[in-house]
Amino acid sequence: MEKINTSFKVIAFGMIAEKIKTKELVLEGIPNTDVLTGYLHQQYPELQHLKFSIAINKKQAVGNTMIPLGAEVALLPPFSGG
Amino acid sequence: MEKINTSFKVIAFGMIAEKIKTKELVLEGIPNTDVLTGYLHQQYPELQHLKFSIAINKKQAVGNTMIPLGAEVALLPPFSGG
Amino acid sequence: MEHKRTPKNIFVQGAILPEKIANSIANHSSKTDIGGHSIFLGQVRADQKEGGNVRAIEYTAYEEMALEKAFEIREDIFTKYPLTCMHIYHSLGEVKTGEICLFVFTSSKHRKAAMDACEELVERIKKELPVWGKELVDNDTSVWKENTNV
Amino acid sequence: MEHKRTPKNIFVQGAILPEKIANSIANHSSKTDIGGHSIFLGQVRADQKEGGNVRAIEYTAYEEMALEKAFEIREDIFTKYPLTCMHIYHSLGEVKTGEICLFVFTSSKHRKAAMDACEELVERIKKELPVWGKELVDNDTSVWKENTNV
Repeated sequence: MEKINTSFKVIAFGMIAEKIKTKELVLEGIPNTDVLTGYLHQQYPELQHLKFSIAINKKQAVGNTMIPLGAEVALLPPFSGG
Repeated sequence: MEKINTSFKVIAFGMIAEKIKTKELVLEGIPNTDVLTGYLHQQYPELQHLKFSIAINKKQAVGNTMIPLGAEVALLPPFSGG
Repeated sequence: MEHKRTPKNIFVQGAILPEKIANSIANHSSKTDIGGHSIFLGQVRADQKEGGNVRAIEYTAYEEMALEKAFEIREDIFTKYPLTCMHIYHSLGEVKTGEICLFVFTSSKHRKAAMDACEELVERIKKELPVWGKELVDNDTSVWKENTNV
Repeated sequence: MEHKRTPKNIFVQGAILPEKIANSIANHSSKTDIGGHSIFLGQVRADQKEGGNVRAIEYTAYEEMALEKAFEIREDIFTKYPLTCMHIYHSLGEVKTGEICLFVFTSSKHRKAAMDACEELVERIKKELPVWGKELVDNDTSVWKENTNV
């Protein structure tokens, strides 16, 4: 039986990248954004106190959203451009 | 008995100056803006069909306004700056 | 208060050049409490008229009254909005199509005040300053300009 | 339609120079259907922070997403307002206090559309573009910037 590669890339920006001390993670076996948030809160307790949104393939996820195979997932702290 | 000089200067702008064919008039014995308007309408019938306001000493007159001695009176067509 | 409460000349002979606008912006780099600038520029359009297209607008003004009025408007806007700076420049004489005839510039700590003040300034300038534009048409006729509310 | 319906790069390394703004204005002199330009400029403030004053902001962005989003915003604004042109430039990297980090430029036949569109663009850029500013304080600490609604 072939094993499906369920890994995906997570890129972090701004204050989130600073807190988790990396700009990129590779995770696997995480089906949706709620599970991802739970995992991140557990791995990086500091993130529990920070607001961030999640983008999947460059679209902001609204509510709990499935993470497709090979997705590019991004962790976005509140925007502060301009 | 001394004669009081009641003359004042009237300056015209834009379309009004074009219609009356001068930028400056000297008038006398005209006590207020209603009389002035009547005089202008009679002297320059074309002005009857044009909108203009009157400024006395650089302030726009509202309603019938007295023309003080030696005033600078201006005939102002609708503004179109900018 | 960084602005001077004295009447300033707002009139410029002919078109307002982009370099003048760049210099005006650059002059504000030392004012490090400014967070936002709002600029409005009026540009002469080649509108179609009977017999041809507008090739230029010739501006005249009742200058002394316009300067008094501009001062009054400035004071009102400075009272109403927390601005750091405010500049108004209006052309006199001939300005060709595509050239700039009005330059209004407001600066504030935060963007909202700068934008709201700029918009109000432009409206008041168009409505209250004794300035007249005569549209010169390319067949040598002319039409007195009329301001609209848009 | 004079604008191109393809995503454009909006990012500029470092500060946006006044000369760039002047060139951008000058480039519109051939578009003689334009009557009004509205410009918003964001400038870096020397805000007081714990331990010092802001000396610069360092901007980072999720560039690909920001460009897609900027394109979407452009399309929305072009649909909503009768604009001739629209330009957005945002700095990346370090921009010192007093320098320009955002340049938004809208042009239309009449002033109201240009001004309203410019204001809406600025609000949407601040709210929707994945861009982050880190305020660098002169004692070598830093603070992540937070946008306000003013």
